[in-house]
Amino acid sequence: MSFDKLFDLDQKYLYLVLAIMVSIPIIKPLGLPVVPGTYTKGTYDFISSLPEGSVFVLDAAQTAGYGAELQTQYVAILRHLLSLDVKLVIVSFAAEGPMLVDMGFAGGTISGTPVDPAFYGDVYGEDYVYLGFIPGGETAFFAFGLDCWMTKVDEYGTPLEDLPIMQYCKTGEDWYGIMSFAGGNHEQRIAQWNSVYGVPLLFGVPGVSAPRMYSYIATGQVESMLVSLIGAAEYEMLSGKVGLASSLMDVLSLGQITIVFFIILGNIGYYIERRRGVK
Amino acid sequence: MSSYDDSIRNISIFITIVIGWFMILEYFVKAPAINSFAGTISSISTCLLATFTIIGVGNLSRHHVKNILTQGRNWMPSVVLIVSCWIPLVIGIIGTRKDPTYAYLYNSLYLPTSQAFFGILSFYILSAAYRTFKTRSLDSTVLLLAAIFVMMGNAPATSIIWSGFAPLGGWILDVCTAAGVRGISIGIAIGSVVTALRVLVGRERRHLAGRE
Amino acid sequence: MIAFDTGKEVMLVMSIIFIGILLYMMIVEGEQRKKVYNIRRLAPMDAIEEVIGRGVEMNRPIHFCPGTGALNRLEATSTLAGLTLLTYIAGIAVKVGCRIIVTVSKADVYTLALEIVRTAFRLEGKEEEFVEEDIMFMPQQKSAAGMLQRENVAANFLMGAWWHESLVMMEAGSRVGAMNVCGAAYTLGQLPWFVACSDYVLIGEEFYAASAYVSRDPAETCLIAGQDYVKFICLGLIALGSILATMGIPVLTKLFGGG
Amino acid sequence: MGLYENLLIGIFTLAIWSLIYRENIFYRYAEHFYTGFAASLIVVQGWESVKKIAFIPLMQGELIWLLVPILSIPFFLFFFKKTRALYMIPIALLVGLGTALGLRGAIHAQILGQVIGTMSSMIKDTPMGTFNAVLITIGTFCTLSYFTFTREMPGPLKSIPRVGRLFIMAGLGGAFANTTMGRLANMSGILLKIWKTEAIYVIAGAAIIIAIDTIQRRKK
Repeated sequence: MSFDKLFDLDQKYLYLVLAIMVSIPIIKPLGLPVVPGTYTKGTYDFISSLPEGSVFVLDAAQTAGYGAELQTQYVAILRHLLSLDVKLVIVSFAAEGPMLVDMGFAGGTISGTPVDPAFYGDVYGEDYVYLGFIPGGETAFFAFGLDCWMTKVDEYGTPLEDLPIMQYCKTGEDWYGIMSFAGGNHEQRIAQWNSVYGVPLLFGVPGVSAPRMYSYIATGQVESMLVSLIGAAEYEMLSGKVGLASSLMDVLSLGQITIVFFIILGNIGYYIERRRGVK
Repeated sequence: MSSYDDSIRNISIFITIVIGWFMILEYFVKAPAINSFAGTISSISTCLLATFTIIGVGNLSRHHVKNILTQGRNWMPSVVLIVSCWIPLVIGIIGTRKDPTYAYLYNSLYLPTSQAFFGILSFYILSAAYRTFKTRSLDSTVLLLAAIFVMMGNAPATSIIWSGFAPLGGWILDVCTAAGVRGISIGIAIGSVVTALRVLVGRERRHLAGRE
Repeated sequence: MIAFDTGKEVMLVMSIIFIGILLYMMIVEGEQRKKVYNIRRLAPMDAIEEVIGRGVEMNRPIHFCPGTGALNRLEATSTLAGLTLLTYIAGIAVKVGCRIIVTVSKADVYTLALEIVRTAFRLEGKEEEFVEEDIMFMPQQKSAAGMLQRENVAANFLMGAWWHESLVMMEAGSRVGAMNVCGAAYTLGQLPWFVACSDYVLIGEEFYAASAYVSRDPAETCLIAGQDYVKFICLGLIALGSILATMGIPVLTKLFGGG
Repeated sequence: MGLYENLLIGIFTLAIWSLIYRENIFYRYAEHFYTGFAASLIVVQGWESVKKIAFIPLMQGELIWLLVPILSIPFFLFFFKKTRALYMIPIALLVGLGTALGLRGAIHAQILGQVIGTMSSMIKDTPMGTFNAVLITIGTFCTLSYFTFTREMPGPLKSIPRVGRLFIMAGLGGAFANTTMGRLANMSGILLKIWKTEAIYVIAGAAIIIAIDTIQRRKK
């Protein structure tokens, strides 16, 4: 019976349907609604309530493997922070960081339109700085908290003495908050930054790492977080600076609905099969 | 031969014990000299990990060169492997990763391939979910329902159908997932303490290919 | 100048209690009194021999991977637990004459796996049958997916610390009809796949207990019993602490630096 | 990026994705290329961090870093049968460090951190909040008791581990959903590259190849 086949589809057809469903919004954005969740609101509230002139550290440890997931978050946060009057110190604890930070400023396929600090009236070295990649994982987190001048020069080779912003940022005690975009090593960051300096710690995490973060947020070790692309899209909506994430949200919506649809279809098939087996 | 191996194994286990307990005690102690020495050990280990790749890449190349020479199965792809390993390696060592040729190869060939492997996961998730997520027992039904509601909650578009998906999904994540994950994490942590302890008192030698 | 790092008192006391209990169980109960505790059934470990036997019958190899974690990081314990199980699995596979393929993505773990399998062959007196090429170094674990399909493996043992590669490996296994036997701790994001896609799975702590379950060595099983005592302490703290806090006396919570 | 780069991106992406159709020659070449390049990458990355961490300070006279070349000798000796066993010594250092960090981190962040997190007042401002807090505490308690190996819960408490298992499943369901979201987000990034650049032409080629293959296999 042809009806039965519907519940035991060849994998190829599943893949084809998924590919088509997720391609539709890329070719023609649908503009489906986005509703901000609690954690995104928490992050937005924290960042918008930063006092004037406070030092905020962005740990741009995203890797290209996570693709649009972390990069869109980084860009959304970067745009918002640049529009505020805060001292922004960017640093990377992942080797691919420098490449993706450059892509953030210059624009790219997984990063969206370019971010121009001058547009927000920000000057390099006074309002924001990029210190480059610091290797070493947990030991580096520890060392950076102890001495923010450990790199001696910024990513572009300028000595830190020549950058006025760095006078405000010498140790972890000077930070008002830190936000980390990372796919791993979250516990180590909590241990070295939140536990040692009591700095409010925010995270931008890929969907995979989110489950273990809920309990850290409940215990207050982590202030709040952005989860995956959806966090970035919600943040873009809240901060009113629409970028790539919002347009990719439709892909996520349709993709997840497709998967749920097939799970239900598979279960209907399973149910029918079982009833037939009983008879 | 085996007694020689054993004596080296004993020395290694001794080193493990010394380094391990030093690192544990270091955590409780506030002394710049000791803390920075611990940092040094950690840095040395990063370097050793890097130099260990000599064995890995050496053996990988040896196997594939052998395969090419004997014209075994898949020897043509083996040629690709050797070329794609050693040419970028030489460029990368002489220049750095900032070398334009290396950056070009990395950005236009390696990165897309790497991302494609990530992207393949979406397809696999779909087929795995379709095949295995069945309401076989109470356990799997709970798993299935939690997954469906959270997914519908994560897809903002579903708010058109029912605005309750997002809060319900959020509730499952905040309460059920938090509780379940917290229990699992504590369990995993206790398990890893035990495994670590066996190594740190020198009772575990199987990872060094030793007999009990 | 050496000083105790203040603020870590609770951690120190609890570490001493935990480590003390475990060491007592291992050394006194296990090694001196030779007491063997019964461990509750772990189906995956019972199935291993049968799974390998299936490989021999079908004349297809089995595949093992100790995860993608390195040795100098937090996840080292998972990797070590995986390698311990490799000792056991390789031992059986060599004994029954089943070809075993091991893929490893970290060079340090690769070296260990290579020597473990070599030793397994040597212990059975079959050192000349050992093929070094079967222990493969895969700088990116996910690229082993195609190899699993080409070699047509009969069983796929994935035991260690896993990240996103796990699903690729399991799907590759199920494509060729291999039995997936998995053990995973450390990364929670991957556990759903292990539960859904594998035929046998060791979740979380079960994975660490597995080697004691198969070896039935007194010291090891006593350690598992000690592990349970530590767990009872945690359970007691959770129950007592939350009840006290609810009654408005958060003594325990304050003592532990929470709340 | 120019035309050729975009075409290459398309070709490599689709070659890898063809694995979901079946294992084939395009995939095999792409995979071997990927393995090779990844091998070169870890060597280059490794060399850069060795240079940054050890080599430059050593040149400046910090003799402690001599340990790195000394401890690296066994890697070269690994290829000879007689000296092979020496690999254990540098491994021992790594294992000591890793297990110590694991033990430390497990007790501090995971056991104590999570236990403390659970030990809070269950009475919250709203009835719903109280209900949730009670549920989280019960859930954590039951889940943890599922992992007891040598003792069984006496009599009426037998159902506690069972409830714990249900919490584990609910937890995993949530984890599944979040992971899915992440993977789809990744995929959307790749699809953007393919659909919005010249790589789109590769899709047509791939479709033709798959169609031919399907017809040929039907004939067989």
